[in-house]
Amino acid sequence: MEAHKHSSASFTILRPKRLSDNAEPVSRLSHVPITSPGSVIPTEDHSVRARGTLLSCGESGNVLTATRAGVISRVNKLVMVMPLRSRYIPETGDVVVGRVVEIANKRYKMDVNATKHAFLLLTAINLPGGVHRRRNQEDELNMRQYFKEGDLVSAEVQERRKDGSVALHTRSLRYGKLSAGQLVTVQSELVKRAKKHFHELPCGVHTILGNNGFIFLSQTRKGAISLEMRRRIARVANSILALDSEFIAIGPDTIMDVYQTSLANGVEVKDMCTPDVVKSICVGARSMREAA
Amino acid sequence: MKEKVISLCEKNFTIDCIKANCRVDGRRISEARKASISLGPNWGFAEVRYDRTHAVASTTVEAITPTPDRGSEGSISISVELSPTASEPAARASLFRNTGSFIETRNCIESFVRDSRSVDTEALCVLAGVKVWSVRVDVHIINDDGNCMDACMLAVMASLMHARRPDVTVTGKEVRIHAMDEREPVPLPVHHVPLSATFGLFGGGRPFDPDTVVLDPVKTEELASNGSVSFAFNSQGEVCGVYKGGGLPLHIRSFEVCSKLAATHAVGLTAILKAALADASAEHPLSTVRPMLVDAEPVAMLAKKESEREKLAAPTSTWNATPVLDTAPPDIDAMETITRARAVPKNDLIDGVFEHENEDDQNEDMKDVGPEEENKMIVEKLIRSDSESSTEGLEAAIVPKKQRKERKTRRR
Amino acid sequence: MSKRPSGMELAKQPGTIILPGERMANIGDSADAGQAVIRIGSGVTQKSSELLASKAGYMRYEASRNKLWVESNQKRYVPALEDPIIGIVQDRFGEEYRLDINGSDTATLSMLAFQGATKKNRPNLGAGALVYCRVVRASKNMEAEVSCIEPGSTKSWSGGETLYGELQGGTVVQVSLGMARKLLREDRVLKMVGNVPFQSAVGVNGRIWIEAGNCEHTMLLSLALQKADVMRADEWQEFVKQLWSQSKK
Amino acid sequence: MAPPPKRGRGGGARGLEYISLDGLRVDGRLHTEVRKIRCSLGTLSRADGSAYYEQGNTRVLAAVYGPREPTGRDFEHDKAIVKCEFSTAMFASTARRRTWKGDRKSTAAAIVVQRLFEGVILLAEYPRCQIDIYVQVLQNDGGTLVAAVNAACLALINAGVAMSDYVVACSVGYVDNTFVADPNSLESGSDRPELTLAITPHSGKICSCQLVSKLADDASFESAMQYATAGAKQIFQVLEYEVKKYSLGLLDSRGMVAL
Repeated sequence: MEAHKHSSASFTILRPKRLSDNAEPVSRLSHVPITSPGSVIPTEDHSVRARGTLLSCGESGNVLTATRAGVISRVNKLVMVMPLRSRYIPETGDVVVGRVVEIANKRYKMDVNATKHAFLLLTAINLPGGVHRRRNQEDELNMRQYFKEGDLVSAEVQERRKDGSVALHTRSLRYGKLSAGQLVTVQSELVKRAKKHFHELPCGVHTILGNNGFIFLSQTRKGAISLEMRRRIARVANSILALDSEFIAIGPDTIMDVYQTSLANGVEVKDMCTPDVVKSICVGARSMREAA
Repeated sequence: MKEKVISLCEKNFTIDCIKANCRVDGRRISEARKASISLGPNWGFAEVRYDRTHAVASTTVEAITPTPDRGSEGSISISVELSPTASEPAARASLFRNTGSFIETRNCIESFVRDSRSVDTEALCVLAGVKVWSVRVDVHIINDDGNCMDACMLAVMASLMHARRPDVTVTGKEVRIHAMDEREPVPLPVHHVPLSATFGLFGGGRPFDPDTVVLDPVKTEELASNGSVSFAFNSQGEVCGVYKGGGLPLHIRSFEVCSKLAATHAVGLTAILKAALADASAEHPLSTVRPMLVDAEPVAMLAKKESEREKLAAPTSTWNATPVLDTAPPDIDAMETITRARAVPKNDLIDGVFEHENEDDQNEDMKDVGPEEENKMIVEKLIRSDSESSTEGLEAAIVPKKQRKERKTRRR
Repeated sequence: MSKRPSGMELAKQPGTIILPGERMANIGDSADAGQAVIRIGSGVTQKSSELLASKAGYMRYEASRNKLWVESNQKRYVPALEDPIIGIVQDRFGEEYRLDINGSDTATLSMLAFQGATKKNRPNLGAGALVYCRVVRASKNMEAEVSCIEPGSTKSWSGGETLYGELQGGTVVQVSLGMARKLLREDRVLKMVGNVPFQSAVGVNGRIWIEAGNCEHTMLLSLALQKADVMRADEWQEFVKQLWSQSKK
Repeated sequence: MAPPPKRGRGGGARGLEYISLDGLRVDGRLHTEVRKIRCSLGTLSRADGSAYYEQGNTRVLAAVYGPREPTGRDFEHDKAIVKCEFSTAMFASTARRRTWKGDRKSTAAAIVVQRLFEGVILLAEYPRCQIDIYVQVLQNDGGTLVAAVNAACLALINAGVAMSDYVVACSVGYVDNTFVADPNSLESGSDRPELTLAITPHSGKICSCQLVSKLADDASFESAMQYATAGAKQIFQVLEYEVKKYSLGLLDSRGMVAL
C-alpha cells in the first residue's frame, strides 16, 4: 500500500495552514534526522538521555524512543529531540510579554503562553518613582494600582523553581506596564533568542519581541499616534502574522523584509492577510534575503 | 470527583503483592472472588455478592404497543444505578451520577447483553404491530468494593433468567393477557448467557514495559491499577463482547491470556447461576397456582430471621471490642403489616433489607452502611411501605399501575 | 446508686452498654454550689440536671479526673487532643500539608512541625505519603492541627528513629475506632497476630500501619487484623492458626 | 404463532449482496483494504495543535488546547488530566439530526478517546495541567470513532504534547461471514458484529478494544484482531508520512535546519 501522494487538496474550505504542501521539501531535506513519537532512536551505549526522549527497557536491553515529533540533535553525549511546535518553555533570562490573569497574595499570576501561569512577585517589581524599600501591608493592599487584571507587562524570567513554576521580575527601567500599542501572538519557536529584544524598526515602530510569542508594537515617540503611524503599526503586525503563518523565523530583519516587499508590491495593508498574498510576499522576501 | 484517598505505600504494597502472585486479600492473580447469587421471592429479583461488592437487579416485563418502524420486535433496556450507599465518593456524587467510570460500566453492560442478542427480541413479539413485550432490567449497586462491572453483569443475567412473563393467548386480532395466578407464567426467551470477567491492568506506561493482568480486582487494586479490560463469554466459549476503554496499553500475549481466563471463568459462573436458579424455582412460594391469600409460610420465614438476629446479638465475650449494636428490633405488629403488604408481588427493597439482616457476616453489612443510615433506611422503608399498602388495595398481580407510572416518571 | 463526692450519682454502672437518650447520671440542682468539676467526654449531653448519652456504646467513668464519656464504635474519627493518628497527605498549601485523617474534615500539618526541622532542612512529603502524627489542636469549629514533634525527644526527623514522622513501606489497615483504641491500650492482639517480626504504628483514627519483611507476611498480617475487627475471639484465633499454616505450604 | 423468521442474519435490510463474486466490496475495495486517507496537520490557527482527517467519506476535525492551566476544579497535583469533547455536526449523516451536548453516543465516544490518550500521553511531564481534545465530525460514513482517534493523535503530535507512541485505530466488520477491514456505514449495520481496535504501532500493544455483538462460532476473535492490526498498520504508514512531510516543511520554511 504505497503512501498516499498528497495531491494539492481538492477541499477548499480547510486549506492546510502551510500553503506549499507539495512533497518537494521531503526530498531536499531527507538527510535531516526527523522522528515522531514512539520511533526508536539509535544510540551508542554511553549516550545520555535528554528532553523529548523516553528510555524503556525492551526485551533486548533498554531502548530509547522519541516522545515528540522533531529533529534529533546530538550534542557530544547528549541525545535529545527538539520539538518543532510546542508551547513556550521558559528559560532564565528570557524577555517575555505577559498578561496579568489574577492577583493572589503578594504576587501577580501572569499568562505567558506557557503550560502554567508565571508569577510576578510583589517584591520583584519596581515601585512607582523607583523608591526602594521593603514591601509592607499597605503595598499589598494597593497592588491593583501597579498592575491590574488584563494589563500587558514586559518582564524577564528570573528563575524556574523545582516544581516547574516560573518567577518573573521587572527590576529594570526597560520593563513595566505596556500601553498604547498592539499585541501580536505568534509561535514561540519562531522568535529566536537574541541579545536585544527591544527594537526600533526603521519605519518608526517600537517592537518588543517576547520569547513566549507575544510581540508588542507601539510608537517610539510619546504622545498621540497619528493616522500614518497607526497604518505603519498595522502593516508591521500583518507582516509578523504573515511570517508566523509561513513559519519563518521572526526577527527585526525578516520583519523589515516582508514590510518592504509588501510596500514594493504596493499591497494595501488591509488585504495583506489573504493567504495567497501572504505567500507571494514571503517568497519575495526570501528571494530578496538570498539576493542580499 | 476525588476517589477514595489511597496512600502511596498502600499502592506500592498492592503492586508488590501482585508481583509476588499473592494478592491483597490472599487470592492468586487468576483467582476470582466467590460469587453468591440469591434469587428473591418475586420473579426476576436477583441479588449478587462478590464478597463485599453487592448488586441487586430486578426485571419487569410489560406489554406495550410497539413503535411503527420496529413493529415485530420487543424491546429490552437496562439501567444501572450507583446507589449512594455504594461508597463515599458515590454518596458525594449523588447529584450527578454520571461519573466517567460509571458511564462506561453502563454502556459496557448494555452492549454485552443487548447487542450480543442474548435475549431474542423477535421472540418477545406477541402480535406484530399490536402488542410486544418490553423488558426492563434495573440494577442497583448497593456496596462497591471493586469490580462492580462483573457483579452487575451477573445480576442482570440472573434476573433475566429468573424473570417470568404472564401467559398470553392470541385469538385473531384480539390479545388476552392472563394474570400471573391464572396461568403458569412463562420464562423469557434467553438464548445464551454472556457473563463478564474484568481484569485490572498493572505495569509501567513505557512502550516496552511488561504488564500484568489481575482477575476480579478489589477496590484498592482498582485504585492502584491503571486501566481495566472486560471480556464477556458464554458457557459455549463464544466471545459475546470485549471492552477495553483505554488506560495502560496491553501486550497481545496478555490480551490472549485474559480471553482464555475469561472463558473458563464464564463456565464456572454459569454453573453457579444454574445451581441458584434450580433451588430458587424449587422453593418459590408464588409458583403454586392458588389465589393470593395471606401465605403462612412468609411469616414463618420472618420469625426464623427474628430468632437468628437474637442469636447474633447475644452478649459476646468482652474481648471482641465490637459489640453488635443491638438496635431494638421493630415491634411485632409493624412486622404484621409488612407481611400483608408482601402478598402483593412487587419487588420492594424491604425484603432486601431484612435479608441483609440475617446474612452470616451481618456485622459486615452493618459496618459498611453504618448504624445511623441503617436505622434511617429501616424507618423510611416502614413508613413508605405502610402508606403504599394502606392507600391502594391489592390489585391485579402485575405491578400496580400507580407505582409503574410513578417509576416511569422518575425514570425520564 | 452510689453517692459520689463528685456531686454526681451515676444511674448505671460504668462499662455497661448504654443507648442514646438513656440517663447516665444526675448532677442534682446547682443549689449546692462548690462541687467538684465534672468533665463530660464524647457522647454525653447535659439536659438541665441530668446527663444523657448521645451515642450508643460502653459507659466509661474515670473517678480520678471525674470524667464521664461514652466509648462508641464508629468509623468516622472525631479529632481529640493528644491522639496519635495516621494521616495521608492530600495536598500542599503554602507552608502546610493537608492530611486526610478519616475524619469529617482534613487536618493541617505545618512543614516545620517535624522533630528538629528548620526552614532549610525539612522533610519534603509528596501527596499520598503516610504520616504518623499527634493531634495538637482539636476544636469543633476549626480544622484539627497535627504535629510530628514528640515532646522530650531530641532525635532529628532525618535520623529516622523518631516515633512520629513519615511511614515508608508496609501497608495500612482500616479498622473500627474501638478496635484501634483496644490495640493501643493492650497489644495482646498484636502479639497473637503472627509469629513474624513486624513493625506497626497504631492510629486512633482507625488506621494501623504494619510492615513485615516481605510483602506476603505483611499481607497475612493485614488480613488477620482486618478479621480481628469482625470475628469473635475464639473464631479469630482459629482463623489465624489456619492462615499461617496455609501460608507455610 | 410468531411472524415468519427473517432471511439469514447477513441479508441486511434491503437484501443487498455485500461482497461480489470476485471478492470486491460495495465500494470496490478488497476485504483487507482500508479506505483512502487524506489528512493534514496544523489546519487551525487558534488551536495549539490541530488536524484534519478524512477516511473515505468520513471527515473529522480535531483540535488540541493545552497543556494549560486547569479550567475546572478537578486537577491532579502530580500529573495532567485529559478532557475530551466529541460532537457530530447536524449535517454529518444523510438525515439532519440534532444532537445535544450530553447525548449517549458522543459521551461514550468521548470517554473512549479520553481514556485512550490518558494511557499514551506522558501525563507526569505536565503536573497540574489540563489537555483538552475537541473532535468535530463533519461527515459520517461509518468509523467516526476510528477517524476521531487518528485525528486526535495527529493533533496531539502537532501540539507537541509528549506521547510514548502514536495511537492508530482501525475497525473490522463481519459481512457475509467474512471479516472486512474498515467497514463504511453500509457495511456496519446495527445487528452485525464489529470490532474497533486502537494500537500503539511501534510496540504493537493494544490501547483500546471494543467488540460489539456475538461473533458466530466459526469466526474466531483472534483472526478479527489480526485483520484490525493489519488495517491499523496500513493507516500508521500514512500518518507517519504525513507527520514527516509536515515537520520537514516547517523546518524548510523556518530556514534554521541545524538548531
